[in-house]
Amino acid sequence: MSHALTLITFIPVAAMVIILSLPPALKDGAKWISAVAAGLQLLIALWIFHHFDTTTTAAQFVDKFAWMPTYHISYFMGVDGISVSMVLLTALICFISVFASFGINRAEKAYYALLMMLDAGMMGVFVSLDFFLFYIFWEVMLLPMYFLIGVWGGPRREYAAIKFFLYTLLGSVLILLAMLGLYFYGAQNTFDMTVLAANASHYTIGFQRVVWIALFIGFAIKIPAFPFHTWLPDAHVEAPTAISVILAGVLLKMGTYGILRVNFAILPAATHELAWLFLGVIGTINIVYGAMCAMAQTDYKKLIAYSSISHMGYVMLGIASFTAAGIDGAVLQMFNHGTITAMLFILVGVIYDRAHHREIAGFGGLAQQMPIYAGMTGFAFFAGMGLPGLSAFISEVLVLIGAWQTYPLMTVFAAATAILTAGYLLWTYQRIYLGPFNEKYKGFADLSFREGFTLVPLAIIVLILGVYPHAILGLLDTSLAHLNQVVLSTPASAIALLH
Amino acid sequence: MDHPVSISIVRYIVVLPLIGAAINFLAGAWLQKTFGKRIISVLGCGVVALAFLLAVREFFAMLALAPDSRFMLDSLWPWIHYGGLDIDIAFWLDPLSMVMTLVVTGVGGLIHIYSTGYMHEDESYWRFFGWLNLFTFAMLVLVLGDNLWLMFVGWEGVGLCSFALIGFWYKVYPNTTAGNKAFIVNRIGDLAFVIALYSLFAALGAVGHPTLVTREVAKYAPMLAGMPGYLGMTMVTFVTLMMFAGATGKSAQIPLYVWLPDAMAGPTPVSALIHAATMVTAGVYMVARMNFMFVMAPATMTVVAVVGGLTALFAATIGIAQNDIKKVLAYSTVSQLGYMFAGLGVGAFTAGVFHLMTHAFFKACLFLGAGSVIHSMGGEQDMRKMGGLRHHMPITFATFLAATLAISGVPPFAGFMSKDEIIWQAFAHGHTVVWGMLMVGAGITVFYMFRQVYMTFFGDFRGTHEQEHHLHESPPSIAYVLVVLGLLSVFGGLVKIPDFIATFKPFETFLEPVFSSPLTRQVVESGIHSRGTEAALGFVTFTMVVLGWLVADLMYRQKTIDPERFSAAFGGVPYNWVLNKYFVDEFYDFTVVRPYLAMTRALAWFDLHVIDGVVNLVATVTVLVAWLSGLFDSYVVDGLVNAASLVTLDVGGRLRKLQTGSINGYLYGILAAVMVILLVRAMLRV
Amino acid sequence: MSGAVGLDHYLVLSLIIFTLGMFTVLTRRNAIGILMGVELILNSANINYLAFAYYGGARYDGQIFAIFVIMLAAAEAVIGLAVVLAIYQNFRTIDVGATENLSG
Amino acid sequence: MDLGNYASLAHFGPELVLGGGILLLVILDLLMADKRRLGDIALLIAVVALLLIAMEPVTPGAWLFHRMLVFDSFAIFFRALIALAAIVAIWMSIGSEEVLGCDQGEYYAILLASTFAMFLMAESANLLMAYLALEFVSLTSYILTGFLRHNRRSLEAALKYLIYGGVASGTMIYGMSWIFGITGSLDFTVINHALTTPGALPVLAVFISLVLILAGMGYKVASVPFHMWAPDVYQGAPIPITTFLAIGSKAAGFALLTRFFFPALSSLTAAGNWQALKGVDWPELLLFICMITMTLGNLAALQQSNMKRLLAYSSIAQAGYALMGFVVLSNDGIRAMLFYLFAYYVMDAGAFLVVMIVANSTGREDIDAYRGLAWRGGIVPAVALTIFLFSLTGIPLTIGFIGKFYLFAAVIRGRFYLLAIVGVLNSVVSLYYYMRPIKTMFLDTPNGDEGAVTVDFWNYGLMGVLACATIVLGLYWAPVLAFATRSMHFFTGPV
Repeated sequence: MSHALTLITFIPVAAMVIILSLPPALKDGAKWISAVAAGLQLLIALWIFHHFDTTTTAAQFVDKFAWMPTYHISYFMGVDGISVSMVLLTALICFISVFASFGINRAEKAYYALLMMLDAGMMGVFVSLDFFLFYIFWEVMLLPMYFLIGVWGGPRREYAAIKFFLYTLLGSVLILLAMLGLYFYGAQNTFDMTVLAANASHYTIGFQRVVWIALFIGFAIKIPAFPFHTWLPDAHVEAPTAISVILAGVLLKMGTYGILRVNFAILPAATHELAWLFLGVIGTINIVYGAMCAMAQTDYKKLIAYSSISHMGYVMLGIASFTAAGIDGAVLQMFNHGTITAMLFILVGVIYDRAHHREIAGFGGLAQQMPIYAGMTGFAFFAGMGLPGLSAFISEVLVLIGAWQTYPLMTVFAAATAILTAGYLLWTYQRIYLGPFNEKYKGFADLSFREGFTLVPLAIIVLILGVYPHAILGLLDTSLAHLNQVVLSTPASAIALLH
Repeated sequence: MDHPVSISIVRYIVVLPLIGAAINFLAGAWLQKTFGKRIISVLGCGVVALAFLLAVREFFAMLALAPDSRFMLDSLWPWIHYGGLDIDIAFWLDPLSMVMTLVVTGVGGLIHIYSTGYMHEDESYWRFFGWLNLFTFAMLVLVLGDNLWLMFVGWEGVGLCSFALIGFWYKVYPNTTAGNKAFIVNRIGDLAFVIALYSLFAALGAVGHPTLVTREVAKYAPMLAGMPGYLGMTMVTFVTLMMFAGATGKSAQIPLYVWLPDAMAGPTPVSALIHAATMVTAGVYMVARMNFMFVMAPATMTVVAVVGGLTALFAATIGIAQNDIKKVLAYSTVSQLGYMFAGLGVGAFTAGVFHLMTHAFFKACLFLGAGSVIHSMGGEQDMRKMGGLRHHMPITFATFLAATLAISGVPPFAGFMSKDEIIWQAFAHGHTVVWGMLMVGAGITVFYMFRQVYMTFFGDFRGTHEQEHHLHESPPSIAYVLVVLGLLSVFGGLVKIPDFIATFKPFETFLEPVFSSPLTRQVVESGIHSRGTEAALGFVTFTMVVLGWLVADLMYRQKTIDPERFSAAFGGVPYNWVLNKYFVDEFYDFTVVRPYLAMTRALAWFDLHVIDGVVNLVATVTVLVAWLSGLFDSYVVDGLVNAASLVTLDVGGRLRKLQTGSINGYLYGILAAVMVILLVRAMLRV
Repeated sequence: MSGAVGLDHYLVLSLIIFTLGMFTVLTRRNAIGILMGVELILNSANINYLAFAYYGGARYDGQIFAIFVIMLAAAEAVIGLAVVLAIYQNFRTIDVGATENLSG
Repeated sequence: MDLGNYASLAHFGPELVLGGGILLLVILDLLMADKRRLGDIALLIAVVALLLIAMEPVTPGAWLFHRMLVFDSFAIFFRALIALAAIVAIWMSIGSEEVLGCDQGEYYAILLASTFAMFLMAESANLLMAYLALEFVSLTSYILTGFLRHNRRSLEAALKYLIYGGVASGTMIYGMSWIFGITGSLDFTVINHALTTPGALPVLAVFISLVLILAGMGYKVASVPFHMWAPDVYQGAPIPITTFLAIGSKAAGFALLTRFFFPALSSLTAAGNWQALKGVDWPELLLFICMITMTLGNLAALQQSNMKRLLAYSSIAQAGYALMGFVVLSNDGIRAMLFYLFAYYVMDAGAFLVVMIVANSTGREDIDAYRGLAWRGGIVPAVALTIFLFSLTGIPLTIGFIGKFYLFAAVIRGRFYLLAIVGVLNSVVSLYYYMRPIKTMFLDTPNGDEGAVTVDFWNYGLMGVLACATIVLGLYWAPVLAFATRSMHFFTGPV
């Protein structure tokens, strides 16, 4: 498969076209077509995962040809250690979320078509190494998201959808400007990220600072980093389950991925200078603030949303630490957050489908009625707490080990949040699943086979990565170590002298 | 020590309970439904028993080795080899972990068997054994992990199991609250522990040997001597202090002991296994394991000793006034753990570990005895409703009494051997204050233990009639276990006899290699060695014991002294405080819990109304501006027009009806614009 | 010859007329009135063209321009009146301002 | 080179075709029984004109009719654009309910006349010619705006348009008279020569006259502050005419504006940047106008509940974006502007077409008429409108994004950072109102009183073409870019 990346990106597009051309009679075919597409995608992702060469930092599975020569825009796809794990994650989460969507019973064709478009957009972001291409995918993914939240969402869906759209567009236009700046004032006019990174030292430090901050805001909105995070709870609360899964599982990662791919690789000097504040401090705020807000939520899904904000903070703190441990841990955390949060949102969806509300106070003693569900939730919650032996533990430990060597104080706060996290998760678990049974929910069915099918694979991955993190870390380490070296080896002062 | 014998059997000791747990969780419900509870019992107990046998086998294999090469490594697969870490999933068996393994699998196995009887009526029998097995597994990982992260895996794993088992009867809300409390308070300790690990790793990295493999740490720790740490302490002091802070959480020392009494909400076997015999001793084990670092930080050692002593005394006093049969034992556990830490703190590592072991015997026996009592009392736990049970359940009574004598430190029972040693060492190493506290504590211990015995087994029955009718000796599965543990409490201490009696201490020699770092040796050796003094002090201690017994006897058996007299003393204030555990829970509630919750609510409000408010405000303002500009277009400019036309008194234009809407307004707009433009230009020019 | 009429006089005149026209346009609320104002403006321009052409000694560009302007002004007036009439014919009223369909 | 009258005719084919076509239509109007056919004939004429333009050779350029008109690739571009606009307008007129009520012959004749005039605007090389062409366009536009004789709005709009236009052009020629006085000529090249030759330049006079001239040209491109007519006229005029004005007349305005301010007033440096007159800082002025235009246009659009009016304000904002390419004073900028004008043509025509389709079947133009359009049979128009609106917003995969991309590229390269920020913020704001119809069409559910939406074959066709063009050119825009690049050369012959 010489064009693996093109395939993996455009299979969903093909699926979208097929779905749209389905006659109304066959509209149930939509779900199966998308399932097959997502399945193929997952297979290709596994193939890439298997054939990925972990020893080199160069881009692999490269697909490249000139697109707009006059403006040095090329169709350039490739994966390296930074992105390969994300490709895997995206394929996985999309596959899961297709099955999580089977409950959708309104305008299925449109729904699955948009889902596929979203899938393609996300995959494209992770595989494109041409900044222009990257940006195209980055924005394309907004449209289906808007409709998926807006049409199939909850009561306040219109507000949530437009808020998400406006907020993220604001971010991406800043990225657009920064991109053009990089294009014109670099060593040569190009959008090729690898080339841009190679000539990183060419930008004056002042220029780097400005562009860095513009890019940071653009990406921070996606992460989402405090104080740009308020779109997330709304979006999550209104979005249908599968979309929440994708939102939390993949979309948020784009922010941190972008920071690694662009801010770190192309603007090392500014990164070296600004990371402590914009990534370190804000990341720590994310961690603590998210956890505290989660504690006070009364809506189950909103609580999970805030916890996911909190967990993304570890990623920021980790990449800000400039240590091999921290940055490895951060990317691993991106992966783990993807799987674990996906589980959590599926689990929230399970109970919402049955009870049609998410008021934590309204539940109680569900463990008696739905033991398997309760058990699965317990598993996911403890995974979210970073319980040793489960995947999140490894990533958080690596992040904190790394961060401790750079910012001990922040690390203490971040580590202390483990207590708060345990606090709100256990309290929630207690209020929903334990204690006397609320008779109102008598007769609720336990996990259906389909729900189980969406949850179990994730659970297994969480378990495996807990005892054998090498599966993912092996992919990352080389590239990230190199990236980290690049940043550390370009002290801001040297650049300043250079110009 | 540098060339550990690699053998591939330790892993089975660890894995067996895991298999049991896995089967129980995945298929337990089905098995129980199809084949009945028996198969669960066989499975649950079988794996642990098997693990015990393997452990024994290893024990003899170890004895066969030369003392200073009694180290066995079993490495499974690489775990984290990134970011400077290089740690494997590997197990490390040395005399210390050997002892722990034997205790965990041995006592643990007994308690498993006991549970088959005790939990027989419970419908989710499989779940109970699943968690019990998982606990055993986690505890073994904690004990055998060859690096500190693996140890931490077990450390948190036992926490998880304890959480799940405390809240085992989750339909009763308070039980689950107790579980949460246990887990969260433990997390506070864990925070300190991980910080210790982070800084230790960073420090070792600074000296060029980044590692967290315990034996490696032991090798390179001396290089950290004198390295500055945080908060103005040396690195070693900081690390060890943090480690000890972690221990106070797991092992229920001041100030984090508060979760343990509440943990009694769990089924009694759980209290026996987790909250008396094994898990709570993890802290002690960890300190002993890291002895080579603690001895480098005298300050920390003192802290350990003092906190230990304080806890021993403090918890004992609370024990006096409890009426719940399990609560008394809970506080006594806290107190006994205090003794162990005191032992470690003064430098008597062996004694500490020794007491750990004996305590596992007699405290398990006590708890299980109490369980047996509760069982026959139909769930009643209040001692004031008991009495005279010795007639109804002789075996329970006998074993309970044996264990009581053991904990009281009556020679030659197990407790005497270990506890007396600790108290003596405290004096010998010059910690007179600690010694004093331990002395008094010993006396009080005897008092509340005998108070319990008398209230429960002596006098006449104070419960209801059907309870009395229902009273019976527990089934064999329970009784036999009690007997075994009773015997252990009697003879278990004979492996290390105080010097002033006889020179027989195989236990100490066995553990020798673990505490063999030169500095440790030095610390251990230091202090006075005089059998005379030791004997004298031993006698003093004994008199304390007798005293304590006497008071209890007078108060609760002969009833010649009325307890009320004491409880009423000083207007009942001291009694009230003791009864309410010095209001520590309430104190934490008001200083920590409530403020935190209030704060989170405030933050959530802030997030919703301020941060999100700003976002929405921006939107609103934009729209508002748009609206205003719209107004300007259509009205203000028009208004200008009218004004102007009034000025020009164009009455005709007003009468004649050919009006032109807001065109003039537009034109005014242009004029204004041109003016602005010229102005801008003027500004640009200058 | 100080008294002689020079370019400046024409320019000033045209400026005055231009201003008057602008003023008319701005103050009249009456379509016809505004159109008259427009005529004034156009004529002020014409004066300029002629003056410049005459004193600038250029070819007849200016004069031609002026002629075209006059012509187009007529055309514009015609269309304007046609529209006004159309409004009147269709609606028997020529009150546009009263029902302001188009605004804001 | 300077061609005489006869020689010029060689390059005057399209105009001749149009002129002949106009006469033909008038005559046929008298002869033919079925006036419906006239539309088709007009369409044919326009197409022929377009073909002729397409066939025109790319010469270095020439003067026509003794330096009255100029013939160069720049002119070709705009004439092509205008011809396309005319074709779309005629096509829409054929399928438009409102237009059917009118006198077909006159209507199409005047439409073509207007096209003819716009051609001249794009080609004029002389102030007099510019004025004549501009007035010609205006006069025809007035008539077309007020063509619905029985519709008060239409007539009212016509009246406003007329009076407003009169004032604007009056102001313009007054300014022109000053330029004439200062330079002694009406010929752009001579003016340029006169102004750029070293010597005392009456800076203030030149500036004021430029401001006055801007009134006339700005009013054609509907840039703030000369925009206020646009909403009323766009709303009042029949939709095809609105479309024609929105794309055709705007394009013509830009053509004239560019030709006057660049070749006539500035000099091109080797680096491909334009050097404005020393001391006469109209660039700052236009920069200011540009920002104000996009901002006010977007803000006002936020308020609108009538689709035509919303699109009117949006087209004001779009003019602002296009001006971004204008004010950076570089060939990059001009190219970007040309590209954007083309993009704007495609997407705006499409948007108006959908508005017309909905109006045809529901007779309504307010946003409520679009409620749940996607769920009541109108999925295709709904999707098409979504595509066009996203394109207007500048979301990728559409030509609108590419257009904005090049504009911002030019701006960033010219280091106009403030302008860049204002621009992107504006596109974020614009998203909000562009999303409103989309929201109404997809997220809201129909009340049932909106009536069904039916699309006839021809409208389907045009809609499909435009929608596909929006997407396809958004993915592969090389031809358009090449066309724009080719067209950014002005012919400025010897004095």
